[in-house]
Order: sequence, then structure tokens, then C-alpha cells
Amino acid sequence: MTDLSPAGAKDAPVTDAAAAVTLARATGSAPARWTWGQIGLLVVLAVVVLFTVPNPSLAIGMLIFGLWAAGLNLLVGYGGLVSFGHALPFAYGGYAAGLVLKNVTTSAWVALFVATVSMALLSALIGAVCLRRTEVYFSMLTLAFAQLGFFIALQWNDVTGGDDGLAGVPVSTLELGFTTLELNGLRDPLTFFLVTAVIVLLTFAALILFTESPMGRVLQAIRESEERARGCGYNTRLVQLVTFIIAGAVAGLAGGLFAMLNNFVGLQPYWLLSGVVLIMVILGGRSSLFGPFLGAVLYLMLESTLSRYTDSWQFFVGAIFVICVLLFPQGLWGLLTTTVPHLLRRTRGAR
Amino acid sequence: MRAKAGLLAGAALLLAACGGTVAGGGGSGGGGGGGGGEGSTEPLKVGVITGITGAYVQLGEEQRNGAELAVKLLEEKAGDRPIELIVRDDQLKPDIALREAQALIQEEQVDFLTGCVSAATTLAVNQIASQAGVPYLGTCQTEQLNRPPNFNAEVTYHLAPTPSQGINSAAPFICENLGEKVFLLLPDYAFGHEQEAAYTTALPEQTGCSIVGKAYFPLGTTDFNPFVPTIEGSGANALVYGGVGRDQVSFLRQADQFGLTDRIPTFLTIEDLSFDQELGFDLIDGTYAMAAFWWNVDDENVQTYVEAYREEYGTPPGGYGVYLYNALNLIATAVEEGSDTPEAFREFMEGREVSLGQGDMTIRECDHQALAPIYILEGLAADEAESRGGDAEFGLREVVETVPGSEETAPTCDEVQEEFQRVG
Amino acid sequence: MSAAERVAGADGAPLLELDDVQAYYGLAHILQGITLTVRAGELVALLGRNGAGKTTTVKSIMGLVAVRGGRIRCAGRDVVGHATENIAQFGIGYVPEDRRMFPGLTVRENFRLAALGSRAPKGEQQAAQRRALEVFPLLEKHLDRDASRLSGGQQQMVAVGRALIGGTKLLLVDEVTQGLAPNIAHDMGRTLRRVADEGHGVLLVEQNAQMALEVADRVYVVDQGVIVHSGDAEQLRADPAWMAEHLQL
Amino acid sequence: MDQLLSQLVLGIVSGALLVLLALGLNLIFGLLEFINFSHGALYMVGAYLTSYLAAATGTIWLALLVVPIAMALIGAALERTVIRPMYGRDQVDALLLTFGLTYILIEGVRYIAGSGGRRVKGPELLAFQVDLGLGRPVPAYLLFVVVAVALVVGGLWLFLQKTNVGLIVRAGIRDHIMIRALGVRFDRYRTLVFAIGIAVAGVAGVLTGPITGVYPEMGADILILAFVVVVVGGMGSFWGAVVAGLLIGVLVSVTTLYASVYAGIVPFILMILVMTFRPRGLLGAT
Repeated sequence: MTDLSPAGAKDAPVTDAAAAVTLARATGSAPARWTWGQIGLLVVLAVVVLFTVPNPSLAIGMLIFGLWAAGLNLLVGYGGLVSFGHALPFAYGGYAAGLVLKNVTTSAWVALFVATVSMALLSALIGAVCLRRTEVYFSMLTLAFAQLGFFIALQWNDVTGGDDGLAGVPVSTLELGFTTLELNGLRDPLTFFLVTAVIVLLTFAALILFTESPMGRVLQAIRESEERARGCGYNTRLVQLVTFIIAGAVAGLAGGLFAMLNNFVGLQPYWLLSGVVLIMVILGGRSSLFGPFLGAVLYLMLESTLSRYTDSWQFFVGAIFVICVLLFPQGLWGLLTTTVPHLLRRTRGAR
Repeated sequence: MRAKAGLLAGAALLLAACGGTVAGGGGSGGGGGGGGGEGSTEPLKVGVITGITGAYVQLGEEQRNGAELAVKLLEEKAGDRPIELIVRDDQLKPDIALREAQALIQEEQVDFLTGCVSAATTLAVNQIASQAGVPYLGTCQTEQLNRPPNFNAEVTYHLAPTPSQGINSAAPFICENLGEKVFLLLPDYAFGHEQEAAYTTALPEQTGCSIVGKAYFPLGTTDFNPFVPTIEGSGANALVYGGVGRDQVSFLRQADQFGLTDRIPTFLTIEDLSFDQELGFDLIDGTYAMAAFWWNVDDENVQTYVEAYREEYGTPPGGYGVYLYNALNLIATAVEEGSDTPEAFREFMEGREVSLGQGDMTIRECDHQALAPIYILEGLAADEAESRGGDAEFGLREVVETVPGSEETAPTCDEVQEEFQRVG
Repeated sequence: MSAAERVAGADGAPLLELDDVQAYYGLAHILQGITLTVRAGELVALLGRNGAGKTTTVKSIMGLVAVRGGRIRCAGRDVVGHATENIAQFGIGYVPEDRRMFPGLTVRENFRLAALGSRAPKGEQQAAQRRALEVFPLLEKHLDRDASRLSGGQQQMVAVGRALIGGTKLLLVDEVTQGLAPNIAHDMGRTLRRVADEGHGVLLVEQNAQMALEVADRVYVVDQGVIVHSGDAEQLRADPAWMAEHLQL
Repeated sequence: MDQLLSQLVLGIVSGALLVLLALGLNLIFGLLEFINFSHGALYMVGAYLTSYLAAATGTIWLALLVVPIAMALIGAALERTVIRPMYGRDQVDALLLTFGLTYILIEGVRYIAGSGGRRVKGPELLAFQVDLGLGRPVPAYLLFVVVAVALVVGGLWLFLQKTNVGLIVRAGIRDHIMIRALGVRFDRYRTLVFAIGIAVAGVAGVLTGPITGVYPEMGADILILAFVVVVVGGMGSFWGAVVAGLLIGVLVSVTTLYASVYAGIVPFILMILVMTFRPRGLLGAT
């Protein structure tokens, strides 16, 4: 609770937030040059997934869950704000997109726009309440809101379909000016995959842009020491709120895509789902935006592969979590950033 | 460091080994059903999606057992075609059910889909089946599967009874034999709401019978103590409990501690042998339940199934495996007769009268609903079990009334048609 | 055996020796070579501006900051790399800059904790607590009050008293006068002087240079993580020009 | 009115079990500084041990003695092996670790004991009902649970207040750096506190068995509720956890009477309100 071991506020000659970020980088996070390289990595990952994952909807799901987790990592890894309720924006985005597709128009643009923007607005409200507290209290408040959302989704049968889920979401269409694509994840998974990949890549680039922007840097400074960032004259609450909104909007977008993929929005315990996405983030590594994609891919692969061989697959998933957290404190991303340069050096040395 | 690199390489290999189909165009959605026509010896692939992890594991395991047993008894053949059973876990989560259904259709190119223990997952699977044009035989009790907007006459079949079917069959018994002032204690999700609708229609139709109170308990409730005063305060002389599985075990245990079940006869909308065993004779004694299957029923076809099941798994089957047993038998027979396309299968199924694990059963034409007998069961004390024709270990209940499956107990086809027209 | 002999090292070697100590917070190189010594019976003041590295020096001695270079020896033993609790058991008493009173614990409980930490036999624990009260008799009547609710001056007494309990040879005192009224600060200074006279070594980190110079035997001045000046307190007191230059008085 | 009173009594019973879990969580969070997500699973393990012991001996009395000790040993072993490396690392790492432990424990138990639940027979001695003058009799076992919880809570409080170890634990919750600087070997107290927290969860597992039976997922839902209790009562506040546990038990129970549908969500609404108006919890230190 009282932790004074890191940078004692008085002695460290750190005078501005940007310096704090350099400092944060140095304490075990990713080297700076990976920042934009992450987009390249994501393209590579998407291609690998495209050609190797046997189940198309699983492959598409990996991209969507990855985006969801990357957005969450903005809060967890960059902002030090651990949300226990990130299933809420995802589910909300699903319902919003599903309802639009069902009742208003089958345009994917409109559905995704509504899912993203309305979730951003909702996040502003929820964030305003949750961000009044920090640490565990913040986490528990997000959990409470997620439970509230779950309760509403369960009870508001007429709109959400209750625990039966929102069924019969029609196949959406994507107008591109020169052509109109039908987004049917089942009949034409390749189109759906490519469209999702483009949306995910663009959003991912926007997220990187945010982390590299002055505001993103202040966010990381707040994680290191909120007091100091405030002392430097930053409105820390506002920066955190903006981040919360972005993370919410990204989750809303991911949820919308997921609803379009399944043509269905299901209801399941939100705290469990929130736990799953958080695990993807931690497993993948918190110090980058790409890490959570790795986490999502690994988690979904474990889940879908292991469950085919043994009923006790969750036992092995649990064991893998424990081993990962003990052996690779930086997650898969940390493994990558320490191993790859090392390998490169070795190959170069060999020549 | 070397170990880490090895791990990374291993992960990449694992990925590559899976062999992708998104790009490979393997996903020829709607590819199922085609099979190979008459005389083909291509394997008949049946996908089973059920909850092998999650709250109702026992039911899911039983469904898998039922399916595997059927395949074994069919000697793994439907006519000349070998039967290949592919079982997947939906964790009781609709989005997982969706994914697994998609995987079964796209990767495995299954010809038929079946299985489910919860309404939410059945609707999810049905939707994928509907899009892909693969016949789906639902096996859990829900009102929604073969109603608009979910019902797709091309592919959807429902082998388990709907809640209203059972409740209509049981209502006269409840009012005549248990009590006329009924309290409903129901789970707060779709299954409970469907029960409420059915009970509030069926019970007041009986002379002198009324509902004096109702309460919903949230999903995952295990502490039922707070409901006891409410129930007792309502002046009810009969209690209907609508929860299943874990909830039910907790409820009966706590009600017993209060002596509630001694004072107010209790009727269970759903029972299953696996939960009965956990409850034991002392808690079951004096309760009543209805079921679409009971292992002790005196019927030749039922007993064939029960004996085979006991031999294979050591215990008599509970209520959920039989739907899968029936489903596999129906599919195999249809394929054997050459009805292996979705269209031919529909023709085969509509109006079919068969006698399988549940005894005599009809699949009616209008909504593809199976009509099978509903049994009213009385819970026994341990010393009564054998003397009343049961089994010292598993004879936890005895059939006190059999209501044959009929058009009247389910919503009639006219009512169903009306609903279809109303929705459009 | 005099009090001074009781606490001092047998051979008269320094109680505390820092030799070219380097310490970092992340990448920031905070201590860039601190060298100083404290002997038994000596009160040494460590002065410097805000952010110069004073508190970090004390924390690095206590093992609360990772030392990445140089040596720290206490009573002839290397302490770098040892856990904080072990360092404390080498006979170092630590008075942290913000007193850290354990909210909800009484004064008596604070003393009892210190005695437990020393792992001395029970009888000696009692004696140690009595000695703390001899140094600060005022605390006697507050023994059963929540220490975190006492006045600032009283809290400092508890913090110092607590640090003295349990075989303490060397006292590290960080910003003890912060937020105290001038007369109370001077009382505290005199008390620390007395503690040193009894044979303890005292390292006093201070911003209040005036008070420190009054009671100290020797003075080190630290700036940007390096000792920039050291000398005899008495001489420096007589040198206003030096004071003005180094301490911005 | 009668009904409301009985509802209050029953609320206290449910609350009492929550209190036990919340106290353990609270102590562990206080001293080890992470949220122990495996707390619910360990509670489940305790309940399973009880079910086997009770089946072997025919009663839960022995389990009441043996299970807490066994759980304390399990807790200590876990702390020494997998939890210790988490100290000084981000809280989130401990979250993943304890999440993983939860999976391992639940699936491990399922593998050994099967998916179905097991019955635990309540003591014959208490198989009667007591008339508290509320119009309706209450099962004696439920009253026994309340008494047992009260004893455990009282014992824990005395331990924390009156013993040297308790003193160190209380101080460590406030400031574990300072307590080290006083020479206290803090690590062994972390082991001890984790063991105690798990032992108390084990007691809850023993007591719950005869009420709900035991099953692999039994820890999951109640764990979330126990977190809510900790936060509502105030992180690190002993009596806060007790008061909040009873309050939430009663609140859920009374809501059940008037609007059962809302019973599940009431604790969370309460938590949002408390966080808004009393950020440190009902009895949390400011």
C-alpha cells in the first residue's frame, strides 16, 4: 500500500513528464525503435494467422480479440489502470452493432460507427465515475459497472434477447464506393478476414499514434508517478479519461466486428470475459501494443486446440499461465524483444 | 535463452502444423449435407456441440456418452457409410458454440450438427447451421429453438421437450395431488421465464388452482435461505422449483434444513439422475418432478438403451444423453435410407413416428418438435427404492404418472402457425 | 564500561564507511560517487539542496535503493546486497524522512516492534524500551496513544526512540526537523547530540543547515549525487562565506 | 415484520461466510499487496477436503480441526513456491498467476473428484430447528455457523491485537518497508499471513459444505462477492470487512424478499455508492 521504493519524489532529478517516459522505457520496457515496427509485426502475424489457423472464424476472432486486448493495454500497460470490466464495452459494441444491423440498416459502416461512437460516449460517463479512484478501487468500480451492464443485458429481454442472446443479426454490407462487399464470415471468410485486418491495422496505427503523442507520453508519466505529472501542470484526470474513452471505443469497435462475424451477440458472465481479455494482455506483454495480439492468438489457440484433446484443458491453460508468469515476466512480447535481437546478433556474429 | 528461442520456434511450428483454411479456401460454407449420394462410402460426419466444461458438465458428459453409445451400437456404420463423431466443448458460452459450429462446418465439413445443454448455445449453433444449410438437432429444453425468428424449417429440429410441453402435462398432477396454492421459485433467465409463462397459463386452467406467489433467483444462486421465509409467508401449499443442476442441489439441501419440503410438497420442473445422486434419497424423498426420460420406465426400447448405457458407463443414464442417442439413431437411419441431403432428411423427419430411447416419439411437421411421453416422478426414501421396483442405488424415483406426448400438451400446430404468421 | 565504549566498535574503526557509492533510479544516475565515514560517538551532518541525493544516500545504506557500484561497510561488514532487515540487524537505526508511524499503532507498540526486530531476548527488549524513554521522557505519558496522531515533534521522538531500540550502533536520521517549529527542531538537535555523545554514530541528513552545523562534529555537502565539500563543523560555522556559497543561507 | 426479521437472520448467516472469505482476502491484500484470485478455489479445496473427511468419519467435527491446518500448510507451500516470486512485481502478474492457480485447482479437483458435486452431511447433533421467536424456526446448523464465524473472527482479532506476530502483521499492512528497516524478517510473516488467510477460507469451506454441498466451481461466484465486501468495508480494515460482509448478506437477503431479481446486482450498486461517497470504504482508514 505504501510503496516508496521506486523513485522517491524528492531526490530524483526528473523535471518533466517526457523524461519520466524515457525512464519508464529504460526500466524494462520495449526499445523505442520497435514502436512503429509493431505495425509490421502485426501484418506478419495477420498473414501467419491467415495461412495457418485452420478455423476461419477463429482466425478472424484472433484479430478482433487482439484489437480488444490492445485497446485494454492502453489502460493497463500504458496507464497503469487495471480494468476488471473491459467486457462491458466489448459486449455493448456487439449489442449496438447488432441492433443497428437488425433494425436500421445492414451497412457495416453505420453499425461500426454507432458501436464505436456511442461506446465512447458511454465510456466518458463510466470513466468519469471510475477514474475518481485509483488502483484496486478503480478496478473494482469497473467490475461493478460491468456487472451492472450484465444485469441490464440480462433483464432487458425485449431489446437484448436476455440470456438467449441477440439472434438473427443480418449479414452486413460494406460500401466502398467502387464496390459493395458482403461481410459473411461463414460463406466468405477471406473477405471478412481481410476487411477485419484492414480495420484492425488502421485502428492499431491510431493507437500507436496516441501512445507516441504528447498525451500518450503524459499517460505513461502518470503511471510512473501521478503526483509528479500533476506537479508538472498536466490535467492527469483528463488524460486518463481520454485514454479510458479510447480503450472503450476500441473495445466497442471490436465488439461490433465480433457481432458481425457471428451474426449473433451472446450473453456470458462479464467478469469472466473481462478476466480473459486481461489475461491476453498480461500473457502477451504489457509493454507494447502488439504484445496483447500475441496474447490473444496464444490464448485462443490454446483454448481451441487443447479442448479437442482433453476435457481438463483448463488445467493446462492454468499451468501455462503460471509458467509464463514465473519464467517470462515481460510476457510473450518480452520474450520476443529479448530473444530476437539476441538471435540476430548471434547470426551476425557467426558470419 | 536457447530455451526461450526453442519455445518460440515451437509455437510457430504448432501454428503452421494446424494448416490454415481461411486463405486456402477450405471453408466452403454450406458444404455440409451434400455427402456423396446413394451408395457412397464417404464417412458420415456428425458434429456434437455440448457443454463439457461449465456449470452443467454432467449433462454435457452424458450427451457425449449418449452419442458415443449410439454410434457404438450402430457398429459405427450408417448403411455403408462409417459414422464419424466429432465432439466439441462449447463451455456453455454462445460465442464459443458459434465458433465451434463454424469450425465443424468449415474445417470438418460435418453433415449434421446436434447437441446442447443450454438455450443460449442452441440458438447460436442453430444460427450457424441455418446459414450453412446443415441440419441441426437441438437437444435441450427451450421454447425458442423452433419458434421465429430462430426456426428454419430446412434445418432445425428439436428433440427435447419444450418447457410448456412438460408443464402442460404436469399441471393437472400438481393441482390434484400436491396443492392448489402454488408458489413458483424460478431461475432468472430465459428458461425460468419460459416456465413462468407456461405455469401461469397451465395452472389456473385447473379448477381451484392458483399461483399465490413467485420469485426469481439470479443466475448462480447457491444461497436459497433468504427465499424460505418468502415462500412460507405466501401461504402456498405446493412449491414449484424451476432451477436445474447446482441450484437445485443447493436449494433442496437448504429447504430440507428448514423442513420446508416436509411442510410444502415440492415439484421440480427438471430433474437429472446425476443431480439426484448427489442429493441422495433423504433429500429427494417426498419431492416430485417431471422428466422426458427416466431410466426405470417399463418400455422395451428404453430398456435397450438403459442396459447398453449401464454396461458401458456403469450407471444408468440421466435425462440428457437420450436426446443424443435418439439424434444419432435418427440420422443413421435416414442416411441408411439414402435421405442424406438436408432436403431428404427433412422429408424423412417430418411426421416421423419412431420408438427409441424415450419410447414412442413423433416428430411433428409444423415445427419439427418431438412429442414424447412426459413422466411424473415421485422421489423415494432409501428403504422404498427396491420395494417399489427400483434399484438400491439408483432407484431414487418412481414413475407415478405417464402423460403420452400429444398435440395438446405442446402448443398446438395451429397456435404455432399463428405465431409464425404474426412474426411474418 | 562507559556508554561510549559499549556502542563503539572495539578497534575504533569507522562505524559507517561509504566508498564511491553509485545508485540509480531506473536510468537516472542519482548517486555518482558518495564517499563518507561516520565514527562512533560522532554526529555527522549530510547537507545539500533538495534533490541533491541526500535521502538516496541514506536509503542506499538501508538497502532500499539498489547500489550498483562502490562499497558500503557498517562496523566492518559489507552491507551492499543484504536485505533491509539484515542491515537493520547489523545495528543500524533508521529514522525515515516522513517518520512513517504505522497508523493505528500506539507508541508502545512502535517500540515493541523495534524490540521485536532486534530479536534481543525479552529482558533486554524491556531495557531497550526504557532507554528510549530515558532519551524522550515526554513520551512516557503518550505511550498508549496512536503514534500517528501525535504532534509532529512527538512523532519524531517516537521515530528516533524507535530507531535507538535494539542494539543500535549507528543512527541514520533523515530530515528530522522537517515541519517542526524552530525551538522543537533545536531540542531534537540537542538530543541527537547527546545520543552521539553516549557513543552512537549519527548520520544526520538535513536541509536545516543552521541547526545541523550547531550540533554536528563534521559536515558533508552533497550536490548532484557527489560529495562536493566536507569539513569540520566548527570551522565552517566560522566561515559565513562558505555557508553562503554552499548552503544558500 | 416477522418475515423481515427472519430475513435479517438469514442474511446474517450468508454474510457470516462472506466475512470469512473477505477477511482472508483483506489480510493477504494488506500484507502481500496483491488480490488473491485463487482464494475462491482454495476455499473450494477446503470444502472438498471436508467432504472426504466427513464421508470417512461421518461428521464434520474433525474437519473443522483438520481442514484449516491442512489449508494453512497448502497456503504456506504455495506462498513459498509460486507466490514469492511475485513480490516487487506488478500486481497484474500476481493476478495472472492466481488466475492460473484457480484453473489448476478447479480442474485438478474435477479430475480427482469428478464434475458432480459431493454431499456433506451436517452434524447430527445440530439436525434440529430453533425457534427464535420470529414466527418461523431456524435450522440449528445455521446458527452454529454464525457462532463459529464469530469465534473465528474474534480469535483472529485477538491474535492480531494481542500477540507479537499480530503486531508485526498489523504494522506490515501499514508499511512493510519501515517494518523491515526495524529489522523484522518480513518474508516469513508474509508466508504466515497467506497461510492464515487460506486457513480461514478453509473454515468457510468446512462450514459451507452442509449448506450448499461442494462442487468445483463453488468458489467463483462467492469470490467476486467477497471482493466487493473487502472494498465496501475498506481495504485493510478488519471490522470493515466484518460489517460489510454482514451488511451485504442482509441486503441481499432483504432484497430477495421484496424484489428477488435485483438481489444479484445490489452489492455492486452498493459498492459504486460507497466508492462515490466514502472512497476508503465504510470503515477504511483515511
